[in-house]
Amino acid sequence: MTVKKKWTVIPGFLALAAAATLLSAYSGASSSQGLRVEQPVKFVHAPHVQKAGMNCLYCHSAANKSPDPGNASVATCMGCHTLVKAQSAEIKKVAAYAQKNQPIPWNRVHKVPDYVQFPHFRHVNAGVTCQSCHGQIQNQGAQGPDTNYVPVQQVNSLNMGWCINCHVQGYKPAEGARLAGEKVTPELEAMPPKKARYDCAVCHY
Amino acid sequence: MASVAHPVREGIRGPNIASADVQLPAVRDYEQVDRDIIATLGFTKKWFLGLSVAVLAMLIGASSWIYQIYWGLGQAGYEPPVMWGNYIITFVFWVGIGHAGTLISAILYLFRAGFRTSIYRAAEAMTVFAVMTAGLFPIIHIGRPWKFFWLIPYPNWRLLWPNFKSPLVWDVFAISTYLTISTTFLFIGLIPDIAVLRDKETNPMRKRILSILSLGWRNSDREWRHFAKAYLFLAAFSTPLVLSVHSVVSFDFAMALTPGWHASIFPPYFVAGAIFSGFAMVWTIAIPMRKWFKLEHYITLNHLDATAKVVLFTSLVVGSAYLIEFFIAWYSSVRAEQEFFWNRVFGQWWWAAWTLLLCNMAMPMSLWSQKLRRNPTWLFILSLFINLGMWFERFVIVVPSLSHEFEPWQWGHYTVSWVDMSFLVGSFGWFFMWFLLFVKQLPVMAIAELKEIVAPRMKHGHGHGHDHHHAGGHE
Amino acid sequence: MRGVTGAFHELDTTVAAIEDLKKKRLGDVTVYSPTIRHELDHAIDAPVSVVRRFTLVGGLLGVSFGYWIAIWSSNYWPLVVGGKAFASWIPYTIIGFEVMVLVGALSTVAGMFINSRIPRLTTTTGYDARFSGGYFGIFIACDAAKADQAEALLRQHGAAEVRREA
Amino acid sequence: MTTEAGTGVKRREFLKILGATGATTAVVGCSSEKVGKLIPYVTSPDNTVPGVSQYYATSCRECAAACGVLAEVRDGRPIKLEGNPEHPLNRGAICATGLAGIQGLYNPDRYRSPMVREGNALKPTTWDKAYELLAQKLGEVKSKGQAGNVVFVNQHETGTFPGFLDQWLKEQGMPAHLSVDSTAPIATIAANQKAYGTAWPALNFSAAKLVVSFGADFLDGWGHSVPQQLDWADARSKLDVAPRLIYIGARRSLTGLNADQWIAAKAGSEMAICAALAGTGSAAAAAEAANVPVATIEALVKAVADAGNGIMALCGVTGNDAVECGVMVAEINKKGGAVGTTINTAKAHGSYTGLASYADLAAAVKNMDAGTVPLAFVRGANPAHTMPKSAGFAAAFAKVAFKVSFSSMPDETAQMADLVLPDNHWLESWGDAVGENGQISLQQPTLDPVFDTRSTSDVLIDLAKKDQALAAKYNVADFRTWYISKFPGGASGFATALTKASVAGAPLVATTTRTLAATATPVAEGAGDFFVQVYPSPTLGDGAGANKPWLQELPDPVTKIAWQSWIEVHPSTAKKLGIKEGAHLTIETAAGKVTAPAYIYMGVRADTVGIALGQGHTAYGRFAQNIGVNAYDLVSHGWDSAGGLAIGSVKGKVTVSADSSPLVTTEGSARQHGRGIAQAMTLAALLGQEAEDEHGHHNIPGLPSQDFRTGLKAPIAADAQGEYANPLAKDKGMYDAGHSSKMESRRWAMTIDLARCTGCSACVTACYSENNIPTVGAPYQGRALSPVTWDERPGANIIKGREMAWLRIERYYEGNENTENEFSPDFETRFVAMMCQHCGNAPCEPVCPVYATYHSPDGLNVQVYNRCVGTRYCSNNCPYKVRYFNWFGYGEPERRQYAWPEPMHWGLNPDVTVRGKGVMEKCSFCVQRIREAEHRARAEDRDLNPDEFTVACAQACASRAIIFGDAADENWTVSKLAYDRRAYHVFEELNAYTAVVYLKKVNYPAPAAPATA
Repeated sequence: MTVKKKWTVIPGFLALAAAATLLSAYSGASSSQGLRVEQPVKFVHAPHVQKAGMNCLYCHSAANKSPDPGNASVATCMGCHTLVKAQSAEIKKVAAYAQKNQPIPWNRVHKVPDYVQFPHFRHVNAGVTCQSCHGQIQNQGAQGPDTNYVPVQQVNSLNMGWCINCHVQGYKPAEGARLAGEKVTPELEAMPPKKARYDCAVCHY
Repeated sequence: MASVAHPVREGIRGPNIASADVQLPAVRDYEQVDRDIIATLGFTKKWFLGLSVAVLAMLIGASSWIYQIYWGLGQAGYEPPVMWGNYIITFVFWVGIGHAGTLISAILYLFRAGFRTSIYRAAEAMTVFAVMTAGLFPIIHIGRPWKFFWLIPYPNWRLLWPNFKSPLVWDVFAISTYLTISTTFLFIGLIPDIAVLRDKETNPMRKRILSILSLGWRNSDREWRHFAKAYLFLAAFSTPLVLSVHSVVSFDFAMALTPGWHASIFPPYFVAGAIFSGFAMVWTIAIPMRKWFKLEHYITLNHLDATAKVVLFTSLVVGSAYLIEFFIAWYSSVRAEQEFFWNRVFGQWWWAAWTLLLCNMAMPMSLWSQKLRRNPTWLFILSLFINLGMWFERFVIVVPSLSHEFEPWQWGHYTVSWVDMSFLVGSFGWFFMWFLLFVKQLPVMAIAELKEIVAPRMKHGHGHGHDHHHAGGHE
Repeated sequence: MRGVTGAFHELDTTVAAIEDLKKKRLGDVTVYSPTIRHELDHAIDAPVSVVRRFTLVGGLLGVSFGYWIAIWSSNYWPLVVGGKAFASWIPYTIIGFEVMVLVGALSTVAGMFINSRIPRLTTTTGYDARFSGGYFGIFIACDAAKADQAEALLRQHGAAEVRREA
Repeated sequence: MTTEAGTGVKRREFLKILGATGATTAVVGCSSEKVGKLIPYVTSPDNTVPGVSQYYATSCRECAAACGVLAEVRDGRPIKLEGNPEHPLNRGAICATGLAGIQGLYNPDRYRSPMVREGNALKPTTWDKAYELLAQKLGEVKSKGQAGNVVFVNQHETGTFPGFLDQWLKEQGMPAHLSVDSTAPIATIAANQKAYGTAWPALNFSAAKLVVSFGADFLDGWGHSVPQQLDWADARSKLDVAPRLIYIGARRSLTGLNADQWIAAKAGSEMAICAALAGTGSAAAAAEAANVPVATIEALVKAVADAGNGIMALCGVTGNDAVECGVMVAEINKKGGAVGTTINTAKAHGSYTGLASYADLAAAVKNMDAGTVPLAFVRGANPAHTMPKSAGFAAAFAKVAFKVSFSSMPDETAQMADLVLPDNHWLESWGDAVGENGQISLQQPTLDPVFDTRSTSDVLIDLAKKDQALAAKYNVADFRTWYISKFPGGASGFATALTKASVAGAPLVATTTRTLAATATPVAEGAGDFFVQVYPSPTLGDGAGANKPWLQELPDPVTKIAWQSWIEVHPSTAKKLGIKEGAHLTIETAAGKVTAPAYIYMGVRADTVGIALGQGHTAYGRFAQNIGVNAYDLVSHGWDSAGGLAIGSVKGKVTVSADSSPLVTTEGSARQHGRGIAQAMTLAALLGQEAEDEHGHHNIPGLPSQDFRTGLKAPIAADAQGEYANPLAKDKGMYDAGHSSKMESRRWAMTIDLARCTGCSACVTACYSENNIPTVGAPYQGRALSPVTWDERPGANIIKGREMAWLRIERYYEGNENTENEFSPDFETRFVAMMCQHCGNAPCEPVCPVYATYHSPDGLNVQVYNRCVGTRYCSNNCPYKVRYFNWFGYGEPERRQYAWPEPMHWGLNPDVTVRGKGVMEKCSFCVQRIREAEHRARAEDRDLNPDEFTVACAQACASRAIIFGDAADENWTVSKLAYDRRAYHVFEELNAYTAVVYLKKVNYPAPAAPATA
């Protein structure tokens, strides 16, 4: 009898191995999901978006007209911050860069490999909300730069299966709106999912 | 009967015994079998020397692989349009060698060929190691070896699967299946023999290991009954497998439209060539082994004679395939084909083509003479030439075809580099390393099966009555 | 398990003993032999091994899986190569065949293992190291009562050695 | 290197290459294995969008023609040059030399700061120190009253700068500068001035019935090749009324190979032939002199007569009597009444105004040698390399007390200088250029200087400011402000002019004109039984292009040799002297000797050997140094009556050496072996007057049902799915006609018109530039010959056949099979551009085990680099052999084979992945341009417009032979051409359904002679 038990271990082990494979295969486990990098300046999105009510395009001005979303120039920062919170430690850093006429060397968080062509504007113009890919970015740093500060984090795996899934199943406007914290109107709910091309040469060339 | 106590001296002009009927007159009883075979396992200085040479060669190959991965394939001799070279040639070469083993153990088993009994274990081991060697080369050959696993179908987050229409994916399936099956076949055959070693072993540590390896084999009638059936079905599966594997390898070429590749004769032609080269390698291994391990009265001249007949036959098959290729090229009236084949024998590659014709077509004709068939020295020399010839056969298939394709502007040449060569050396090192390790750990002959054709003790009735209809049979 | 083991040096005596034992019905008989001898098979004449069923089922599973994975995956993400159909069954026959051989053969081995109860690392009563060498062995599983009878029978058939297994 | 903030996001800096990504993240493939930097602007420049290209109109200064170009600038970096479609001169076309301007800009060997001589070495210094030193020297010279002896040698250019410079020199009391151009056809210019009264009349090919070229390589380097090629191709494409071309000369140049007839006249016999044509000499005498059959000359005379005012005779002869010859050739045109029809003197070109002759330069060298020159400036020009040794420039220049170079490259002359004030590259500086007379095109910087360099015009102003006397006159910030202040309409006028390709106007300071006349100093013909033809390289010119790997890697259009010097000998000569290809030949002339491997070429006379200029640099950077030989060493120091160097009439001895070296060539077999790759038909056949010729329809017998229909099968589904696709397949995905992606409704395709293609190969370089194709021939890129030694021969990888050109020009010969036994001029050449054919039933696709190559719904044969594992099976199965493999990490900065040493990688195209080692690559039909166009259309919410965009090769092509577009939409040009009468597919019997349709070449056999198509 004990012998029998011994042998039942084998199929059990196999099943376990299979499960592990599938898990690593389909979860973002193998991607840089959750990547979080310390930044030269403890930038906080929340106040800008929520308090100041700035639009994403104010800083990422090219997001709707270029493959490259662009990033605020130091001058743009100083545009407000010469007055606003000018005394805060972090702003002082920014001011220092402006002084030296140097760009801020931000560390890249969301990154697709170089052999992937990702045109931001096609997605933005199709109505895909920023949050659909970047998560609750508008709340980042709500705690402020000082106490338990959380830098920008990659919430989605951004791996190929993740992209393809949306391209094939289609982007659901209602879902996107919900993520963006906008109110979900019945029209949105009614909208059919926006499907996209999934030919390799759409992203890889 | 006493005359057979010591090895028999068989005359050069021995009786022409039918291959099915080859027997072991010089082997008296079961105990002798155990004694003689187990005697081969003792370590010797010569063996250590041979092993260290093999390991050294293997290391040369390994280090050049690291070097090549760092720099890129440019360090090999590739010269576009010759995009395949030494690695694919050597791959096909080793796969070919890997065919004799399973052929002997499976096909000849079904055909009840008596002479297989004493050579099949060595041949099977050779097969496994040859395929292990061959299997490395596709990986060595590709540009990004670290991505090789993309050829294997497994669920992945890219949601991508391999292209099952590609002959290379067929290869992956064929080669891995073949490796698995021939390894299994080898091991199953080994189980009773390991049991023998186990029961003779005195060293408790080794005894423990051996009893694990023997899976607790007890030689009970039930075990034998299922064993026999399983062995039969394995043989039945392996038989078409052997034929399929090299056919699939030949598809790598036949499925392409390259002149000199795009030929429907390739599968049978490759299989025959594989068996041909396989048997040659069996000689290369068995003849010295027979001498050093004093197994002359297990691998008798009759055995060699029988194998020589197989080699002669396959040589004729391969030879006619060569000639048919030329005929078809002429008959097709496709100019590209015709020009290519002309170029193959009279153009820039004449030396390679003639080497292969000499080694594979001309020299084996010597085996029409029984005198030479029963001359181990000659067979050994011949085997080396056949191995060379078969390497060049693959060279002639791969390189000249690619260098002389449809587009004249892109006609080119090919020369191997030192990196290519070190891989070739390395592959032999790798192969012999495994084989040498094998011969000193496990019996190079199937003890249990030898006992089948050795007469059992009888109280009354005929002494050494061999029941021929059952020779080698398990039922 | 208790019983009697007899070691024989000759084949014909072993055969005789087996046949006799089967007439006497003293208990389950296990025969050990260094190799396969048809004489023994005849004497024992056991039912045909069921391994072949494992082979059949394995083969069928293999071939269907082979075809399925190829066809399913090429329709899962349809990409045209060389103007061929997404799922072209002719080339997929090769996949089908290879997987058939693989699964078929492995399940054959599995069948053999299961039916002959190996691997088994526990010691067996009635086995003797000689049985893998030159001797044939017969083990009769029986209680003390029948044991004397069995022992006698074995000796009468000229067993080289007879041993009681307790 | 200056990492100037403000030039914006350094896309290049974090565009890591595929291989690296693949290597470091073997399993994952997509992860930030190395956190990249995200560098924003300090201050965003207005009107630029990160990641979107802007196009700046400027003028190409690679040669005197000054075509209009558009510089594609991405994130502050020019990444590609394109012809300006609005420019009247080049109308959107551009040549290889022009395209390679980018590599001049980003050349890693450029001077990175001013240099001053300390001992025998040049040491970096600052601009202030340099100015101080120079100002002091100027002071000395003037105080000593030697200003009159100062020499300023400038690379010939047109526009305001020459006048501005002369003005400056005048104020310093110095003589006007010498504007030299060693490749300018000085004799022809002089002759034109004599005969037509203008330096360079426009050549109106479309009016011509017969073009007779006396060694004038008008398709490649002689005059203004791009506009000439445009007009020539347009004329030839009017098939039935197209001009015939007869080429007269001892060597068949590219133009010669395009000619319908080659009269292989002995060098120096042109005068005699002209005489015969002019009627002043007999055909017999001419035939005698030229060593050709009398019948040929008689036929020529007749043909010329028949042509009437449709005759166009051009003279490119160089030699003692080149000018006289030029005048006589002009007489032929006048006699035929062609002036005004084919020779358009009204529409003359001003690019040669102010050109100084070789004789002028020689005079200056003489003064230097006399030691009377206290101060010499050299800018752009490189006399140390482009003057014959016998001119003794090096020795003379060494005697100059203080030598200043403005060169931005460490060339031979700059290396001798005492002070180097590196000039900006033309893509970094302001200026203007004269086009057709009365037109100027402006030149504007496209980025901040890459290195610490300054444009010479600014330097002149700065120096003037340091001089009290002049400071007032030059009270401007820099040349730009000065220029705007003088520009008609001032700032606003300038601003509007900048947006235009070319505007009516003249240089703001008139250029000092020179008359090209000198007392001829004839060159002694010299001993030896071979005429030596020394000619400027079509790719490298006189050597100025040698520092650009694109140009080194571009096979010479005629010989297909790269990264090397070679000596052309005729097969019959080779047989006679036992010369094998690659055997080292030594040519020895009165002037000197050179040794180079032999190239056996049936386009030279049996008594002639040919050798190209351009190689043999002893300095000039890693890509030029120690490659080949300098053919100027063969040329004697002497000139014709216009002062042009008499290159033409040299004789020499040829000796064969035992040793040899392989030719760095991309040529396999120059014969088609009847495979119908480059097909042609005679005009008669086209007009249906005679039967279709050799490759009519079946070059391989097959079932009629298997015949391939002309043009393309449309709609695309038929191709993508092929005949044998399963119509019952449930989900055809994007291959379904009704699919939302609408990809399936397009069929990208291309036509290549062999009647237009001249084989100039500009498309090849355009492809390199657009698609980040690595150059592999540089000496440092070789492979290991043993664990310790590397193959450092130039072009080592190309000798191994490993060039990466996605697009290649194949040059096939027809006829003349027996030429190694006897010389015969009657052979035809066909150029065929070969790139991925994007087959509908592509053989390469099914063999790939991982779907790295497949057929996309819009008709592309896609290669997915990041999926490729590098089995190379696809290449084996490709009948066209257009797939290329990354044998080394050409794209990996840490490998020695890296193709873009800093800062050359700034010129990479960010839209195209840089391939790592171990992956296959090939022509993608510029898929990045297709996608970009689709993005644009989508953003503007419209569909693609017909012919809205095109691929890089088609865009550059100066003969408009390549047309790209959507064959499924009949509004695109390509869909019409694909069904042309001359359309065919290469290897159509292989049933691959290619998307590239070739249009047969049309041959114009001499009326008398039999058809040689």
